[in-house]
Amino acid sequence: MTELFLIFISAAFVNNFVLARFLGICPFMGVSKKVETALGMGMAVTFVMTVATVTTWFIQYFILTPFNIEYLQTIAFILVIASLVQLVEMVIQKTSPVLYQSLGIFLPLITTNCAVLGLAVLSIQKGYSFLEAVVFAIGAAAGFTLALVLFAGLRERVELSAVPRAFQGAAIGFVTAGLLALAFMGFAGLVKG
Amino acid sequence: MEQKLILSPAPHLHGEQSTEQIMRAVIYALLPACAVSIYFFGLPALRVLVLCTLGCVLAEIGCQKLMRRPAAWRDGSAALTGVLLALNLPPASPWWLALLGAAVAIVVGKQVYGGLGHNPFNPALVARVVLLISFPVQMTTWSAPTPLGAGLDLVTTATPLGEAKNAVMLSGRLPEALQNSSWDYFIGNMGGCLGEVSALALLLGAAYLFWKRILTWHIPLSYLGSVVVIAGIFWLVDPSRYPSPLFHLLTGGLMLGVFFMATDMVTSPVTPRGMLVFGVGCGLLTVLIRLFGGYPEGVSFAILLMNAATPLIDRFTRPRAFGEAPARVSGRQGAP
Amino acid sequence: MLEAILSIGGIGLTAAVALGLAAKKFAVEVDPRELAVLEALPGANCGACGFPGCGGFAKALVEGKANPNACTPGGQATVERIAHILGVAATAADPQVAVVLCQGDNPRAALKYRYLGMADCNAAQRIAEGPKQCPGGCLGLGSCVRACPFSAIEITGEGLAVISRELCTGCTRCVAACPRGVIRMTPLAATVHVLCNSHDKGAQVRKYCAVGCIACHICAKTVPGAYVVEDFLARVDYEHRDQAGAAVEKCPTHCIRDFAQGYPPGSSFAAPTVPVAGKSAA
Amino acid sequence: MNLQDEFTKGLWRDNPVFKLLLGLCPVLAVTTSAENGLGMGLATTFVLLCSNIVVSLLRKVIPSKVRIPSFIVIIASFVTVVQLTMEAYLYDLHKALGIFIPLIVVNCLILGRAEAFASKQPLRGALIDGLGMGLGFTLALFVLGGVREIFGAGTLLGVSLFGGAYQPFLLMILPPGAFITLGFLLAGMNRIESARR
Amino acid sequence: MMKKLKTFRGGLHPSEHKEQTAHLAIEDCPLPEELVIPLSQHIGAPAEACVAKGERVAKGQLIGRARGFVSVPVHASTSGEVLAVEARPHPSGKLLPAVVLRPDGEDAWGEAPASVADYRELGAEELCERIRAAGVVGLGGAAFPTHVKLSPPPEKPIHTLLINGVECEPYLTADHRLMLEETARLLAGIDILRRALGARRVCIGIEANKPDAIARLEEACRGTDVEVATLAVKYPQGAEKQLISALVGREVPSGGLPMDLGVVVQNVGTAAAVADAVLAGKPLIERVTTLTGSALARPGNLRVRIGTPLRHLVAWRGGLTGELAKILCGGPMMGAAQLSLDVPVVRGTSGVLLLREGDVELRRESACIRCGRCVRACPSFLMPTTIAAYARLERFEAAEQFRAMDCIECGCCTYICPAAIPLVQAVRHAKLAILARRRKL
Repeated sequence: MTELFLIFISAAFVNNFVLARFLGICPFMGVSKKVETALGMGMAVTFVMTVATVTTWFIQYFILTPFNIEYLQTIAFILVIASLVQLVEMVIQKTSPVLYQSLGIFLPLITTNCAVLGLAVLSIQKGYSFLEAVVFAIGAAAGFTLALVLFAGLRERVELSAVPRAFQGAAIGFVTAGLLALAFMGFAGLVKG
Repeated sequence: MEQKLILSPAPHLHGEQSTEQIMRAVIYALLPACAVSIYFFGLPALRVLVLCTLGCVLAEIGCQKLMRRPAAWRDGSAALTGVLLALNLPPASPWWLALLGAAVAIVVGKQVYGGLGHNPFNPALVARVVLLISFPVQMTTWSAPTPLGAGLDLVTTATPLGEAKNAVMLSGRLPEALQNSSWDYFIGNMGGCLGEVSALALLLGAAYLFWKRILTWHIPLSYLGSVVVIAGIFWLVDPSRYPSPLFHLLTGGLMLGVFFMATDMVTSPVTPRGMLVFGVGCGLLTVLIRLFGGYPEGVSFAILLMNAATPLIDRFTRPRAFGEAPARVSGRQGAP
Repeated sequence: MLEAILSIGGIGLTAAVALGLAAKKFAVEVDPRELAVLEALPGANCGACGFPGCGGFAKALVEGKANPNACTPGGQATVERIAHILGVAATAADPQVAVVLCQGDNPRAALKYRYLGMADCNAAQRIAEGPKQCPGGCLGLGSCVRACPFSAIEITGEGLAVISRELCTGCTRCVAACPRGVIRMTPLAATVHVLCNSHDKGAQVRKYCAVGCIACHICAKTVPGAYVVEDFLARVDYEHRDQAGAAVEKCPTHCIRDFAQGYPPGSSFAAPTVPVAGKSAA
Repeated sequence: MNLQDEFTKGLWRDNPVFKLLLGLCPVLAVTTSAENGLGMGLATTFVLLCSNIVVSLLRKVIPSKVRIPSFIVIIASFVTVVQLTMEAYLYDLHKALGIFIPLIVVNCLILGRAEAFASKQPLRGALIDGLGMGLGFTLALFVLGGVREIFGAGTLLGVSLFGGAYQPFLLMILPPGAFITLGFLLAGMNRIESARR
Repeated sequence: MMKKLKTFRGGLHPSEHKEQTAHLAIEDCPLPEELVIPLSQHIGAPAEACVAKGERVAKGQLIGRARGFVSVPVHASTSGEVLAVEARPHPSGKLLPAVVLRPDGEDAWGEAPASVADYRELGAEELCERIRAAGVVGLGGAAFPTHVKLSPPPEKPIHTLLINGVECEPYLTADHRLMLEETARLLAGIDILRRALGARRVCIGIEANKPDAIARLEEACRGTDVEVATLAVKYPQGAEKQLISALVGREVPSGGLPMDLGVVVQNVGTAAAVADAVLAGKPLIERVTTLTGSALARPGNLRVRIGTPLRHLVAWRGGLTGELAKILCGGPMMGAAQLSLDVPVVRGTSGVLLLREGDVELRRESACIRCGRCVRACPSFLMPTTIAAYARLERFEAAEQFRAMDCIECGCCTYICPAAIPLVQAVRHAKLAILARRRKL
């Protein structure tokens, strides 16, 4: 139990996917202009990350490892994730327009989100058990969402500021992300390793 | 030609306190703490104070020149950042550390956002944390306090928090002696950053700010309260491992953080309810980082993290407007 | 090797079949324009536009909630393609640009009072109808600058709005933003304009503005047909814009300007090359 | 279209990192030193070039409905090639770049170029575009890595620059430094750009 | 220990500046050379002129007909000749149609005003009609037609009548003097209003800084069921919703009206005007106003004919004492700056302030330091700085979501702002844009 809790804390705060591991930077910079959108994206990412980790875990341990073709991991994973996301999107779009508006529209963006693939690869690399992998995924997604929403709030505020012309746009976004990462360094050492 | 009449929108009367006056008052409020640090650490402390303040003001002027914006250093905010930064540095800081800190505070912490009022993070804390993670050795070399001592004392010591953390890590127990020096901690007879040492001097300054109505009770009370409660819970669980709330209150940068950094108006929420949330969050994070984190002191990180959350806190603590039906508040909050 | 091919092929096949079935079963009607726009987008799904992926952006574009130029990876080519699909391109035979019909900056036009307040023309206009004595003159507080999505407007150091003829796309937002109606849409090909918006009588205009139109009719007499004087204000009849240039030198208050010769004083915009080549092709 | 233009646009005008802001994860993650940046940049360039070529060649064969998955498979194959090659011959670099090598597959720069350019252009254009964009990407990574290494470690490509007395500014090679440095580089670019205009 | 005074949440206490005029009895201002009587002196449709140039009119004669329900007629303030019906400077800052009148000096009523033997015999509708015909509007400053407030829809019965004697605006003392000097007329007006509404509870709210007026009214109300409530000295205690909050303890719903709570608020000056209208049949042709400020030689509380140009008032009070920098109509917190002394006193002119350069705030605005003072001071519990920031960026939907429309424009936020940001102006900017957009939809 403690072990799982520590995995969660580590993935969410200490080694935050965006701010410490640099995974998922594109959506982090792109979908953080408004807090509402950021929240929707966060939920969608949480969903996809969990599903993708589960699926790829099975692919790894039931197909790749038995057949000794771990070197095809990248191709297999991206294929599975991409199809999975597209499948989920289609289903949601048809079955629940409400859910689609709040969650589904973010799905295409997630296909090429390196956080999802990165997470799948990392949880294999770390040799996590199935349960650990799931907790790892949820923790990572929670950390991603937290960083994204905090960042969106900051950006909404920065948008009201008199930022010098040269820094307007992406530049001030990166500086702000840097300062957020700086603050997150305070979590260092909460979990060893 | 006769002078034209002035037409402006209502109201045509204004309160007395201006931004400059607020900044000046906060600097005055920090003077007792500066004095105590010079008393205990001598000329090196004075040197750090002067370098940081000058560095900040010069960096501010430079940035404004570069951006071709009107010079606004006279509003006193840069000088205030300088003093706060100095109070967050060890007395033995080398000259380049102080100047680099000043530059980071003003350039990265403040001017890239457009200057006073626009920075989401407290500039002095940004600089302190940047220095702390970049130069861990210089930032944790503490001089021993020598009242009215002359010159730089080469005797180094540890901060009570650092000592506590080390002891717990090595032996799993707190040293007895640490808990029994409250009076020394209160007046500032311990190792630490310039402004971390004397709770008394800081309280004096805070009292002045309360009297001037610059501080409101919300953040200080909720911050201190949550530190006492959370630290208290741990202490009650295992007093041999977790220090008492009083120890938490009097050591490290807590007093400085509570009254002068967390209450920085620019980077904390504007709504009273938001301020309470902010204070409680700071308290919680401070204790957690102190007890379980990699750094012995968590005040700077806690405040920075809560700075990051400030825009969200403001959004979700928007007061219920006059006559607004209570049920509708939560559903219709925030910007699109 | 065989296992590799089989398993990857298997995964691919499963995925393809599932997707194919899903596409049939869960098909959703989509606006054809949305599909066309989606086609035109780079498809990187990078999110730089602030919308959830290219699909979200395409939807927003079709609904008119987004600007085509929000797509950074696409570059100018994409913007043009989208504009073409959405039909917002300057398809008119006679492209228009906005012009500020005023030259009365602070040294030239008198103030009515000292204004202290929000730097916004609409806000200032509500206080005794604006701080300028001229009822139609540019207030120079930048409401049009903020309204312009293309950064085509600047306020000179002396407080006069000037619109770049190259950057202006003719979207008319500044016209709607100006409380004094001093910005007008004019044909891009017309470079000569009477830069005044005061309908006061000549004698009155002289009192408050050094470069206002005093309705002396000299322009109309110099080039009959190219100028119309109505309500004490001359304006160029853009049907006959080609001849209007002849009167520029004749105007006693110098309120007729040929933009081909440069922008009003104080502007940082370089003198335009006129008519801007290729502009109408966009 | 002018081929020279196609090539140089990736270096400055449409630089994938500084202008298009594409593929940022590796840009920030691996640029702790100039060498890592260079290695990552070249690996990406290789994949980009190869996938551009293949996509361009197959552009008439692949049905548009399944083009994205097909592109991904093509890219993933080349990534696997790079991954295995590096593991075999450049083990240290492979270790330093870590997870970001497989992640080249989801670098939106590559998919973006395939979709926006290569799938609509004949081979020659796609090749030049891939090369230009790839080198622009490499250049950006090298610059960012260089700056971070110089200040953060006092060295460039492992060569000590300031002598022993230099106190390395560790921030620069830590995660926050990556963001902040990129932010300042972008601001610098904007400044140069606006000065030119 | 003093009893805690009733009040509302938020607000502040600006320096009062009332000592110059608080002790000065009301004086009658002589007739000017020329009266400029605007046809729009109230909220609602402007009146329509019904006299022509050259016509002779008697005092109290109808010169502008009301147009529609939310509108009131305009009357001649004295007898004389109509010089013109044309656009003239108006306190709103615009040129608006006005009847220009040259007094003949006789100041003669047309038909002698019809007095009523006993108003208690008249029905509510009859009372209301007399008040409307006399052109009575709210004299506190907003100038909302009184008869409209007296005609609530049947499903919203009125049980409480609040009389606003707060006068929380700095400098102004006209209501204060009126309460002291014309207590009987005031109470008669209150009784009429109460009958017209059928209100059970009547309460007069007065700020604690007018102890003499409180004592006088308590004395006069002894034995009746009219309450006199002492309120804390705090601005904007006199704002309608804040007064209700203090005296009734309930908040008027957002977007609603006091009548939603069964409450009507009337100013003391209005009550006095109602008494004139019903008891003496006199239309609203004069009002009490405070003329004060550092640039004026002899400040005072004056009874002024509607339409008297400020220039005449100033001349009569001994002229200016220094260079005039700002002219205000109304109080300094909500009043409007004027372009010249040519504007006339209108029904809503509760005071006229003439300020010298040294007394005018000239601070340039600087960036918001997010001190939160505006949030704490706002009596509508808004976040003025946030709304203003959005307003500047023209993000009006966001401003609306932060409830810009609930702003009462009292000016507390701007008063307290250390950065001298024109917050109210920005919020108002947003409000007008939101309204414009709502109209479009």
